[in-house]
Amino acid sequence: MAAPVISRAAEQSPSATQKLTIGKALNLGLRTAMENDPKVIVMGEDVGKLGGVFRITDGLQKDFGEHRVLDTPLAESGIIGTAVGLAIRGYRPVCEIQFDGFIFPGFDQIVSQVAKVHFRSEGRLRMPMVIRVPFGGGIGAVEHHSESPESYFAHTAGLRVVSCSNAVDAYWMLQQAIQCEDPVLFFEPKRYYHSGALRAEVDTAVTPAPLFSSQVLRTGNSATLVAYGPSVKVCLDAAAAADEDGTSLEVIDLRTLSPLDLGPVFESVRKTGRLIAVSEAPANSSLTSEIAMRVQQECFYSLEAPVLRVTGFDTPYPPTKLEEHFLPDLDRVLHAVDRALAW
Amino acid sequence: MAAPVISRAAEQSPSATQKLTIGKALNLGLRTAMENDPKVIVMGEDVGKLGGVFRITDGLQKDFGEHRVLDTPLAESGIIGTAVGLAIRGYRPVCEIQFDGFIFPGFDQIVSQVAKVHFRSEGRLRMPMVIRVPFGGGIGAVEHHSESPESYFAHTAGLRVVSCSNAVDAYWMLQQAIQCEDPVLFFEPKRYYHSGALRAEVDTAVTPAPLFSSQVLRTGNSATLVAYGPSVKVCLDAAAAADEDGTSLEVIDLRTLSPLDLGPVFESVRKTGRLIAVSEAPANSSLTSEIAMRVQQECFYSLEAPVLRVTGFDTPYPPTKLEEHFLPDLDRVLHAVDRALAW
Amino acid sequence: MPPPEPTPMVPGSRTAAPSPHQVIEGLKATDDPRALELLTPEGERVAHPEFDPYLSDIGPEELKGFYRDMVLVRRYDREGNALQRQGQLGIWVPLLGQEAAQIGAGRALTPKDMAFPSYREHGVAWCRGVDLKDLLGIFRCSDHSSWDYQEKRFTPYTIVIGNQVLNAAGYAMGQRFDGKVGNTDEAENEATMVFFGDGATSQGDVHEGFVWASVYDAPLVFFCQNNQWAISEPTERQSRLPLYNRARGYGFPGVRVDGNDVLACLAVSRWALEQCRAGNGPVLIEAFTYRMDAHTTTDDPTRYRLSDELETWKLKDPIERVRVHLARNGLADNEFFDSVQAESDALAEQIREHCFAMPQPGPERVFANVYHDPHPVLDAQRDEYLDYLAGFEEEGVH
Amino acid sequence: MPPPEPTPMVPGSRTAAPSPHQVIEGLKATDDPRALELLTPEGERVAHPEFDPYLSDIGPEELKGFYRDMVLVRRYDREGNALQRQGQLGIWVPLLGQEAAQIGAGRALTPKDMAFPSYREHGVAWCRGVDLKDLLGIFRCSDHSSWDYQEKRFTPYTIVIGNQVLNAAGYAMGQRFDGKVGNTDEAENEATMVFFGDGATSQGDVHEGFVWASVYDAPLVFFCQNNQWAISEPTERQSRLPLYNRARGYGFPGVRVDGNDVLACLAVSRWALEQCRAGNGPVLIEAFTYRMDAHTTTDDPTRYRLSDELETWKLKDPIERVRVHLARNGLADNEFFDSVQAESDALAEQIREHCFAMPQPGPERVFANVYHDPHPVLDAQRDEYLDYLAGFEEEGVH
Ligand SMILES: Cc1ncc(C[n+]2csc(CCOP(=O)(O)OP(=O)(O)O)c2C)c(N)n1
Ligand SMILES: Cc1ncc(C[n+]2csc(CCOP(=O)(O)OP(=O)(O)O)c2C)c(N)n1
Ligand SMILES: [Mg+2]
Ligand SMILES: [Mg+2]
Repeated sequence: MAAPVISRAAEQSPSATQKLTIGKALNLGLRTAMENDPKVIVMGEDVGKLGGVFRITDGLQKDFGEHRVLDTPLAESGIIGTAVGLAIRGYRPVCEIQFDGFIFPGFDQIVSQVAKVHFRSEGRLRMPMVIRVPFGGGIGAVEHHSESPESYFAHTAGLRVVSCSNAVDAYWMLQQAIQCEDPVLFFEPKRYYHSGALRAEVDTAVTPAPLFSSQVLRTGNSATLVAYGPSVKVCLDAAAAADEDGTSLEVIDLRTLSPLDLGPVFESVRKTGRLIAVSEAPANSSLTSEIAMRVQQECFYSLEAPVLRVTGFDTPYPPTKLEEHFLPDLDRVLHAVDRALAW
Repeated sequence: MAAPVISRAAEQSPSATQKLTIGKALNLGLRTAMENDPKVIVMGEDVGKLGGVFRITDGLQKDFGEHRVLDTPLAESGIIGTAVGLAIRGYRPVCEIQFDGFIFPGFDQIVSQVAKVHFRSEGRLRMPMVIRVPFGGGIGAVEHHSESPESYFAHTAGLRVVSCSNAVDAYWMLQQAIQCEDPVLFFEPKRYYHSGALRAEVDTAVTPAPLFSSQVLRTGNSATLVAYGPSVKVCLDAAAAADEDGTSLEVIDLRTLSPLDLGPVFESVRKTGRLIAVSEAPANSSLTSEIAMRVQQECFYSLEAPVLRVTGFDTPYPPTKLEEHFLPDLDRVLHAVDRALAW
Repeated sequence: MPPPEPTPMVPGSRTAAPSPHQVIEGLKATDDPRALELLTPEGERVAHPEFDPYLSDIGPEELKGFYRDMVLVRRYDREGNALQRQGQLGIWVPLLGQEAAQIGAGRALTPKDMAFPSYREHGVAWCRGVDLKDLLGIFRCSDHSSWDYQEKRFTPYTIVIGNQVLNAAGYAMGQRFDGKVGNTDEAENEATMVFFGDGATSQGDVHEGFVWASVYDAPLVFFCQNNQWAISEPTERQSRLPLYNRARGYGFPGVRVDGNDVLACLAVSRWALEQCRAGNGPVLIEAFTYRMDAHTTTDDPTRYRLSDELETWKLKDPIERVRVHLARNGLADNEFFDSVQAESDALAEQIREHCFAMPQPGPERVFANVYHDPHPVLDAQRDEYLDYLAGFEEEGVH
Repeated sequence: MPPPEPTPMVPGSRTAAPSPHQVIEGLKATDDPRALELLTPEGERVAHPEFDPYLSDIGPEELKGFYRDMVLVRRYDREGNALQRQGQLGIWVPLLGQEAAQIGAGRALTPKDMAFPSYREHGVAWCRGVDLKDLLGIFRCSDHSSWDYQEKRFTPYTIVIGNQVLNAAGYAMGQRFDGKVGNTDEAENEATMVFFGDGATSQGDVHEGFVWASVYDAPLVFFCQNNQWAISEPTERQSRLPLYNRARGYGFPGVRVDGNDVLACLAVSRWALEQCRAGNGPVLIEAFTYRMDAHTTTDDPTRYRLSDELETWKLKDPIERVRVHLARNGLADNEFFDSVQAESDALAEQIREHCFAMPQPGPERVFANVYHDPHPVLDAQRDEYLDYLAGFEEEGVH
């Protein structure tokens, strides 16, 4: 197995920063995890020679071989279900689901096995598995390629759910998820995989923030925006725009969707009195509902306006010529801020 | 096809009441729907000769034949997926999922087809299908037989979700769901199927309440309890107990979980200022989260305490020797009422 | 491969068909692993005692018709591909190389039959009378399918691999329950055909479709276009054996046909549909063909397959062999070929024009047709959003 | 049915095994639709040139051992059933009638092999050395499975039909990736066996397990106990053909064995495991048997099947034929039979005592082991709930 140049460099220099897109950071994170632990294997549709339809696994099969990067048959229940068995055997499978809308054939194995094996076995069997899901819209695709199914998994006890919004987190969170002894659903903001604008310096030598922690990305006093994955950029853009109008918004990147780490949100709301939760997912019975529920409970006397949401509508994802209407954007976020401030 | 005596009686007398358990009311509702419309067919595992493991379809195959009551092969995706095709053909399938925990192999067909066919086809194809799910705990069963998966479906745009809590609703809501042109997930409180205590007079000649409406079952001033399915009885019992202590609780049976009909809840909260949402499902990103979200938004200035919840924990359903801890009971509900009143 | 004698049967009766004997005969009939071929890549017509009767009505005019079908759908396909390259479509899913499989199968269907496509069946759509313009919306991402499914008897494209196989099995069960198989008046009978790829055969839903169709004797032809690739994965990633063998484990016939031979595809499809209409239950057809283009316009096949493979398959081109056959045997003259060419140019022009003229759907479409019956929560979301948009217009911001 | 010559192969190598020739030979080998029988219901030993070698080490002592196994697990089963009737267990899932299938398969496994049960495999559990007392918790509903899976190499019971088949396929892939097949030192080799029922064969997961195991040449024996019923549904609701045929569509051998014949089940299982260990990939065994009791204690089979059926199957009882064989051939005397009887009485007594003494788990178990790593949200829920309970205790209310 040829050691990849890119990370040899990382080994050599104690503080090695590289400018990476989210996609390349994920690739490097995977590669590093595979080098560090021979039990880490990657499996999914087209992850081998093709490197995945988004090229996140690019070059891995070439360097690690067909037994560590598996082009599986075309069936998601099979991918997840065999990964369960591989995990019982001592492997740490990293499964790629090609697009968000295709996780559902594997849903039963996730809910009935992945989430429950540890509990069922009283901890005697572990399920250290990562299920990577490119998610969200904005890529002008056909049906089933733009969905945000994370709330289904947040609602499922026994799973952990995270989402990265930038290259640094992409690199570190993926490795941390692979090291986690519990199963982690890892949601990746596919629309920004190859975004040059989101290219960032990734220091592969620092100690990263804990995986299951939220982070304040921008401080402010007027209102708080909380988001995850692709919506974080929308919020940051909105905050920048609001700033010009003299409104100072705090922006929190949730990062961990289950368990929720709402401490920073509570703290922020105690300061701003106003919260807007932003997500591309349909609103009904979702993560944003849960955030509102917990915030109204913990910050009851601090809230000066109800928690508001800017989300996808309670419709199937529309034909993508219409997705600009469906997706939360800067205008809708600022409109919600205005409503909150005017309450 | 022998016309069943029981409903011949119903036809003859304009106001025919019968004292029925929830299980028998469902059976009679199904039978009536099948008599009224030859396109209604029942399908599922063991629904034929056996009459279903809970006997809800008892006698139907005998009276309507093997082509209207189908003992299907053992696969839930197959049951739902073929029902989709039958619906396109003009049938109105009523699928039985044997237990809540076994709906997941059919999840993909529900989310990707059942929920989306109408939208995808711009209304040219309809999906008048009912998926009956015996749900919830309290029956001392083994794993996967006591779950409350309703939030997954409430979160899924394109579906409708309802739950009955008593025999009258069981009889009517099932027929209304079958008449609905959209797909309906129909959650039945299995632990009370055969409860003599919940036996009730069902008048088969009245005009029932609309399917997608919530109902105030008991009025009160101190706090509001909102629940659905098996938790309604817990709330009614709690309200009766509280009454003895001089606390007057309003109890609302949600009945429709998607779309939510929160009008009666808002009205009640404007009066009582306090709301406790009760459900057996794990709390995280669930229906009770959504209720809290919407109530804090609509009744922001009326709430005297945050919306509280009494729910199952965010764990897999435990071994049932422990289910008394997991399930909301009268004590936990009253404890929450106390907390709300003391806020 | 003699089609088993159809047994007259009580419509909808569970136990009448097929007899174990028929099942066994059906299995034996398909013991030959070579793909059935009736027109060689060199344009030679090969006689076949069992299947020729299924082509008894196919004269020069019909064959010219298939030629025209294939040329038009190929031209349509290339135009779609080009429109995507020009940024007019979000994506294109090419059928290049699969014209014979789709026209052979599609022309075997009668107006009463139902077809459930996957996402690459533009050729079948054409045979069903779907206006090819109406397919563009899917790829322009302005709709999810917009023809009249009941009139055309061709359901919306299905993208989640395998789902449509179960949906088709259910539909075919309905045909049986409605008494539309096994009638002595053959015009009364119906069948269903469902399309899927080689990769799809791994999905649980396809298996469950096999189970359901076989135990309910549903009149369903499983038409698997084995184009040898599932995106970057060759068929060996899905199966040890040729896929037509799958059927044998369930007790219904499976046949492999040269998917680049329109006559063989037609004959086998007609035979299979006849089996279905007679009440004998399902048949699996594996049309062995080749995906000559990328998986979709977002795919780059140079990453995973060698170009020689394509060169070999060009020699087996489905259209070329019909052209050679027509020309060599004096069944068509240059005038004919030119007129088809002209017709295809005109089609391409129409498609382009239509594409450029396609309107942007309005925001209310996001909320429309999620449900048939009223839905107050969604209606409120729509009203709120449209109000919000109206606010911009008033302010003149948008 | 000569086992194909195992080809020495590079451990873990994808392409080494099996050759197409081996696959085809394997398929041919199973062309006989009759179930393999080595010990008739009347206790006659039937010679079989290909399978007898797999029993060469089975003398009278071993046979007496199997008799004892079967008697003990049956007694255990009846005791479990009785305890349920007495309200000591929430439910019982009887194995009555399936003892030979489970002991034959279970005794074929070596300590290194892994077994993935469904929910009825108490006999297999016994063979894996699981203390039968440890199975009670599942049915008493005080735990979800509590033995040491890695030590016993027997995973938790799986209730969602079919799930474990894919899990087992993954495990077996791991065995292969670890180089545990095809080694010349046979002691290095491993295989996996997965148990499921006739009804389960309809599930997509079982199909996907067939696909995965076959394309990855995973050392996995699919052991299908066809007890002819899936609750109230006879096998005809799941398949037109005997289930062992399913394997042929995927290119691996499928064998039907008399599931009431412990010797045949042992021999076929050993052969199949040998195939797996040699690196030839999966084998399907259909053990044709009969569920002599209800599906579970909540079931009422009188609603859907006639009692004659049971009477017929009583004549094929798996234990009786071994008893007759041992007695007739003077291989065991009354003392032996009495001692097994006494042992089974003692087992039953132990089980009862254990059952009555089983402690009620504490409330913290609800929250324990949901996750391995810390989980603040759940920890907070636990603490809040335990505080709440403590409140009652302080008040003396509970
Ligand atoms: C459930 C699901 N998983 C993954 C995909 C992504 N995907 C689209 S097409 C395709 C390959 C399909 O191959 P095949 O069935 O051979 O059909 P072909 O595209 O070759 O016609 C994949 C993996 C999908 N659409 N659905
Ligand atoms: C996915 C799923 N659906 C339904 C059930 C309910 N159920 C439990 S056992 C059973 C029948 C299983 O039959 P078979 O596979 O033949 O095994 P057997 O019980 O006869 O051993 C059913 C339908 C389940 N456990 N899982
Ligand atoms: Mg293909
Ligand atoms: Mg069975």
